Amino acid sequence: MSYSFTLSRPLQDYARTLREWSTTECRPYARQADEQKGRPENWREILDTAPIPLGRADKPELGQVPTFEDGDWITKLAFYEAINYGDVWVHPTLGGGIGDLVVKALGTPKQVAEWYDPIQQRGGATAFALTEPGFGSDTSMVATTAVRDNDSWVVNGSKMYCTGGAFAEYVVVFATVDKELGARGINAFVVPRGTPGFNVVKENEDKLGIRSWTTSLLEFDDCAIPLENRLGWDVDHPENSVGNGYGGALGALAFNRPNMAALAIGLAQASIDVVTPILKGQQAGFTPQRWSAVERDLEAMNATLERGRRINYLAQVTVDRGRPSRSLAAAAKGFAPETAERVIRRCIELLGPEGVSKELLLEKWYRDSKIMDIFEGSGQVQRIIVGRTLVGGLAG
Amino acid sequence: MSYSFTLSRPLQDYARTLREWSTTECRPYARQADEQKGRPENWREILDTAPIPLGRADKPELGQVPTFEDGDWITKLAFYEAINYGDVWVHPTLGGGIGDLVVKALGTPKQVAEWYDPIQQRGGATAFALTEPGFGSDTSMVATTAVRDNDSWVVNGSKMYCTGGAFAEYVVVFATVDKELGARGINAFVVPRGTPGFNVVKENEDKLGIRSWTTSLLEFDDCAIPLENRLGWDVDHPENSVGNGYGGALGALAFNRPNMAALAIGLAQASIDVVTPILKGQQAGFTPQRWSAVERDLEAMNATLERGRRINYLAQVTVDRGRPSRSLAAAAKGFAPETAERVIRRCIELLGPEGVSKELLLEKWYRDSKIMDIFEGSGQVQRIIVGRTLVGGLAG
Amino acid sequence: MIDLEPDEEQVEIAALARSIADELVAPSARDAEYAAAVPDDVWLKVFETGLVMPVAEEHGGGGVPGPLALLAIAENLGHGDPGIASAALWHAHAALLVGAHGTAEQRSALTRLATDPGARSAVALYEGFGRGPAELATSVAVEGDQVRVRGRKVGVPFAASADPLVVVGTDPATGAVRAVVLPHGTAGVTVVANPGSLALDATQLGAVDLDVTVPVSALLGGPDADPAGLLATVQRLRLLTASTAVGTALRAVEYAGQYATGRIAFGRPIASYQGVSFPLAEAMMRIEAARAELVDVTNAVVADPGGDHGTAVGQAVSYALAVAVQATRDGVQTLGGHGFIKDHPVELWYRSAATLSALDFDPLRDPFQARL
Amino acid sequence: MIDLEPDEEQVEIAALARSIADELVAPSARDAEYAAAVPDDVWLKVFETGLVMPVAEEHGGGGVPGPLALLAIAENLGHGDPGIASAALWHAHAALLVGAHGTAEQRSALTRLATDPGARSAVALYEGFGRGPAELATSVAVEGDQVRVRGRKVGVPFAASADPLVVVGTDPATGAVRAVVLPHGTAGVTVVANPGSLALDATQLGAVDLDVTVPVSALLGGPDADPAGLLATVQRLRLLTASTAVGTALRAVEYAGQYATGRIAFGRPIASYQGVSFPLAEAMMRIEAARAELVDVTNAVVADPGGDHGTAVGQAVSYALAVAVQATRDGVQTLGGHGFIKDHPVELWYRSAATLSALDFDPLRDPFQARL
Repeated sequence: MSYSFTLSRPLQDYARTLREWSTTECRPYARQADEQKGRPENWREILDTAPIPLGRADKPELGQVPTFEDGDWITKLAFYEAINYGDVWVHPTLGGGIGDLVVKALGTPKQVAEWYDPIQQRGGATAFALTEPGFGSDTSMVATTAVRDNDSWVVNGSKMYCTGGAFAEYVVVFATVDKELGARGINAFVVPRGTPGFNVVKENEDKLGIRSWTTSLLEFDDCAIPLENRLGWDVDHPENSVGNGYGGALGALAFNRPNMAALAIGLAQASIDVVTPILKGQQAGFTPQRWSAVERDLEAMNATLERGRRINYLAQVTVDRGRPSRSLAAAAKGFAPETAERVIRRCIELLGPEGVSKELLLEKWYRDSKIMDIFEGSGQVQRIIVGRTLVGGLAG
Repeated sequence: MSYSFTLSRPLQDYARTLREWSTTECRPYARQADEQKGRPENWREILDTAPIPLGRADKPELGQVPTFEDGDWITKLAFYEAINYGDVWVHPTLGGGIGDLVVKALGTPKQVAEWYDPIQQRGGATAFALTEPGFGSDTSMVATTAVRDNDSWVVNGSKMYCTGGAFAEYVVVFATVDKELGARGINAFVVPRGTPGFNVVKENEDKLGIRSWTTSLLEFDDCAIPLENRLGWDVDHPENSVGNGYGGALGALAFNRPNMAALAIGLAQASIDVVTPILKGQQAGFTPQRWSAVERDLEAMNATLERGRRINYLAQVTVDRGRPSRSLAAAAKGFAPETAERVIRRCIELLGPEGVSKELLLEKWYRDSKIMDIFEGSGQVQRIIVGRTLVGGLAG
Repeated sequence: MIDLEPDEEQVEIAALARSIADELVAPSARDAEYAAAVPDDVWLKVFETGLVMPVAEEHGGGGVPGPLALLAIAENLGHGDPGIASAALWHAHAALLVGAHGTAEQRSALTRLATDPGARSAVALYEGFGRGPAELATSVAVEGDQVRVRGRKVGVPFAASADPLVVVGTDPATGAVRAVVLPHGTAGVTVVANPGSLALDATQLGAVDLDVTVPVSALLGGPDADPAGLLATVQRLRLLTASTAVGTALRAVEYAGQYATGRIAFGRPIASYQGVSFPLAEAMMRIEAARAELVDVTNAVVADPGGDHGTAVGQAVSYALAVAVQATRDGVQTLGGHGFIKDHPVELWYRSAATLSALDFDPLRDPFQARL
Repeated sequence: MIDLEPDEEQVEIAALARSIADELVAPSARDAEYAAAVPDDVWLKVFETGLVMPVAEEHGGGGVPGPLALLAIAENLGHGDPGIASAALWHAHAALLVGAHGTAEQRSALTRLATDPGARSAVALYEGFGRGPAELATSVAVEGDQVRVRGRKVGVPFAASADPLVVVGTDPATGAVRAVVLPHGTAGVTVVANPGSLALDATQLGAVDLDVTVPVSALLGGPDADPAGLLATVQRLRLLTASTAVGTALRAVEYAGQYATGRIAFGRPIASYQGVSFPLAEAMMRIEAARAELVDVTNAVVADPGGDHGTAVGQAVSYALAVAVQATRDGVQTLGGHGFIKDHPVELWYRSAATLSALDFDPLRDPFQARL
């Protein structure tokens, strides 16, 4: 078939194994992770039970996610959905954060050698701080400042939703060196933990869901860092500077959007698969008309998740082929997360009060799923991007 | 009951009689009116069969719509729904247009005496021309100009959707005397039929629906009218001018919006009432599960029309009480027309290909109904107005 | 005739409820959730207003507000906090049922509820499966001078402590609605422990398994109670709960609108984007529609308690809850990342509306549809 | 494995179909509607492309495009005009069925269809009532060496003129799908006159009452025809019609987007209002989803013709048509008053999508819901 939405058999097998493992070995810790607001303490041991390589940052020797002929970005979609199917706590434990990836993307060769390569070799946690209390989707509004004071950059400002910020070796902090320059004034700075003035206001924010994801509220109070910590900027040889790279770096993040949509699909599919057998066991309690309506709902929910998967595939195939489509990525992110919310809520409603009880994970997944239509560009932002294919820059 | 959505018995009886009459006597002409793009030639005779007073402009001696304790604006809602239940052709035949009402609203006493009073006494058709090809909802964009040339105003421009414009004795034309002034420069001018330069480009526009409503495309080409035809402006005694009154006049039109919502409800209820017995007769053709779904759809559609009626009542009670709410009027217009479209379409779908056939009126009502979410402020405009109750002037 | 002016009682009671909601209930919402109980001082103050203990004066209460006043109380308390509002109202429901349909002896027991702020009573109504009150599977069977009650109730407030627990079921002999008034500790009442819920923890929801045999005097209104009247009141309880959700929805939309006027993105307050303001405007329209429907259907039930209002009540409840779910969702969405953290109450309203929606859900009336 | 690159045939055929659609079909849309027939010269030119007469070369045709190429043809012609596209495609459907499942004798009759542009054939498939092809009530009963066909078909293209008319039904003895090939003028075929429809008049839709007895040789594929294969092809016909609607939806959204960039209101192009651009963006997302679903389900049907694809096809068709209905509606709404007059084609697409939606509608898969 020259035009097919069917995953290769090896990738199907990998994804199924991953899904079954995350369900069997990881899901039992889901409630605890939610209540304790962190990954289980024995997360390493849990991950060790995986029968397939997961691409763990903490144990690279266990192997990376295999390569499949479907393509790397398609593989990511299958991976994200399957691992999140168990629970949301699992996936963030695999990586050490993305601060080092930002260094790789924005840094000079020297900076990459200093902050990226070691993390690759020995592992380690890094973080990335962009969002502030004063803005979300409009990243040009960065209000955190970095002011040069002789041999230092002095950073001042607040950052929220900084994943792993409280524990990371260093946080890559986006700050403006000149507000007049707007987005062009925004630069990334490596701020090591322990730097005076780097304060963890809240180790883990109090959130509706994804409570096991440690997102920190940070404050930088006259936090002075060396000049060479400004990414992409060579203090001694300015001609070697690679520029702030800000736009491109954030642009590349756009292609992570379908992965986030896949997370949402994983939770929603898990919800359907949890309630379906329960409902079937309770069929006798429904009138025939209502049972028919229940069956129709289940059918419709499965069908709509399939739609979300297909848009994801359409989007990520373009990345694998080197012609990435921002609008398809946006369509993918615009479609599945909102749909997943509805699916999970409907699963809850079909079960009635049993559905909202903490006996089951549905209520947790309902809380977890809400962020997926918000982070990495809200549903509204995605619709702006998709709208541009029709009306150009007027969409906004 | 001190808080009740139930019409008084007399108004219920009046509305039921009106609905039955419009169904029995008027609906049989619906297809013809659509095809011939005009009211039936024997419309006067048809109206003569009404067992209740309709408030006809052509025969005021037959009586006005009675007064009910529910209030005049509530009465209008019941009236519009019931008369449109038969078909859309009926209601516009009752009035002679609204040009004279604009004269009443905007004119000086002398102008009212000249152009309003005679119409009241002897009847006659008048029209109102605001919309232009270049704008719809944004009435501040009036591009038709009126330039003073000695003893005349010289009007130039195009007007569309001018109901009865081709036949009216005069058309009240909105034109700007000074574009720099924006909305404040817009004035209304009485342009009598036969004035040189007043051209009927298209007697009745080719429309998706409401084809029996004669809406004309007009052109004014150096059309010179006397100075005293500018409403609200006293050429001899400027101190007696009452101002252009433009904003207020259009503001008052806002309270007609629930009436238009009632028209939409009338069509949608007629559609449900037409398909329900047909479907019941065909019940044996459906599987029990599908029949249950059909019944559910019918129940849901009736319920949603009831919701539309209640918002209409909420809105118009405020007018009857002298504290008119623009936002409730907008909510009413924002709710029912879009809902009515959906209801009529679903009625068609439930019948299948029989539903789209011209054997029935459903396909016509589907076409007719579309304008109701467009004219007198589109659904989007209504949402802007409702939004203002939450976010003030930022909604826009 | 159409008359949409609330009467003096409704206006006054609504205003009182709103002021209690704003000044007392709303500020205590988080505390009530963390404690899984309404704080004693808050309960006491709400109790003292008399708004949520509809007991006649002869039994020590402040009188029973009219049906529309009760709707207004539910909505306005829900505007403050759906958790505290539900706890207070669901306690009141038992008193409403007993006051309206109880025997003289049963009614005299209301004095305790009316005078002891420590009392907690509840009605065990819901069973899931989309069942309306006329379809309840819990059987209330008169066997000689005994009544046997068997079944499973879910979403029961104060499941472990309610005294009395009024259980609604149907008489297997006639199919008619019946209720029994069970004191706390009645043998055969088994509470299924609930580790907590998505929201409304202050109501202490739980499931209750029943296999109870009690004297016939426990039958609400006695063996000759009018089932139609009882059914009508039970339907009103559903409408009252839906009204709470409407109040919460309104609050969420107001809060989001307020936030949107101050929050800047891409150079403008986000309220100036129609992608932000339209969903809120849509919610306002639907809230008006939902509130009007609750009023209208309540009037219909009151005017003709013997009529069949199952469809109308089902539609009204289903619509109001769906509107609340969507409105509170759009409330969170408007705040974006801020909506997802507990610094703002929108996430609580989001959870609460979904919880209320799950209590009284009928798959026939609200089919799943992904957004088109 | 996932491979979303169309092959050369698909790309070329899609491009050809799009260019025909843009240059020939779209400009003739109004003429076709007024005449209630595709103008002869347009039909001839479309016919000459070979796109819509899928007949093997041995029978004088240009070959049968692959399943996905056919989907692309349907979508792209629908992008031009749904009326002309449907007329051409529904004529082609008879050839598809006969070519895939006919006896040698039946297939040899395709030469006429492949070479005579004046020929009109059709498949009588739909019956209303939400029935899928496996549930058809029209009976095709083999009685000795005769076949008796009884039933009522609705939404039959070229109802009065189709030659042949391929009637799809089920065998009352086995419940399996069967079809018969009826030449024009077969006794017992009664066409119910249709005074016209909401749209698609060029397809000359009508109802047909059947009480026909013909020799067993009229059975498509003969008495031993494989019902599973036939069912699979019939399912694909439904998907092709849905694909036409997706093409129309896309065109409507593109047209509305274009209009919105030029139209000014309140000082700005209306495209800059999210209340205008979001519904169009939403439509684009859903169109992507619908198209992908049609492709995926077509692949599944082709890969396993014996499988049960009723649910998947039903979902795909229902979703695509619902998306088209909403997208074309939003197209009209974007143009406002201009969308309501015939100076612009959006009103035609609005009517056409609703008409297609009514042909193949299942109340179980697309429950009514007022907007929330």
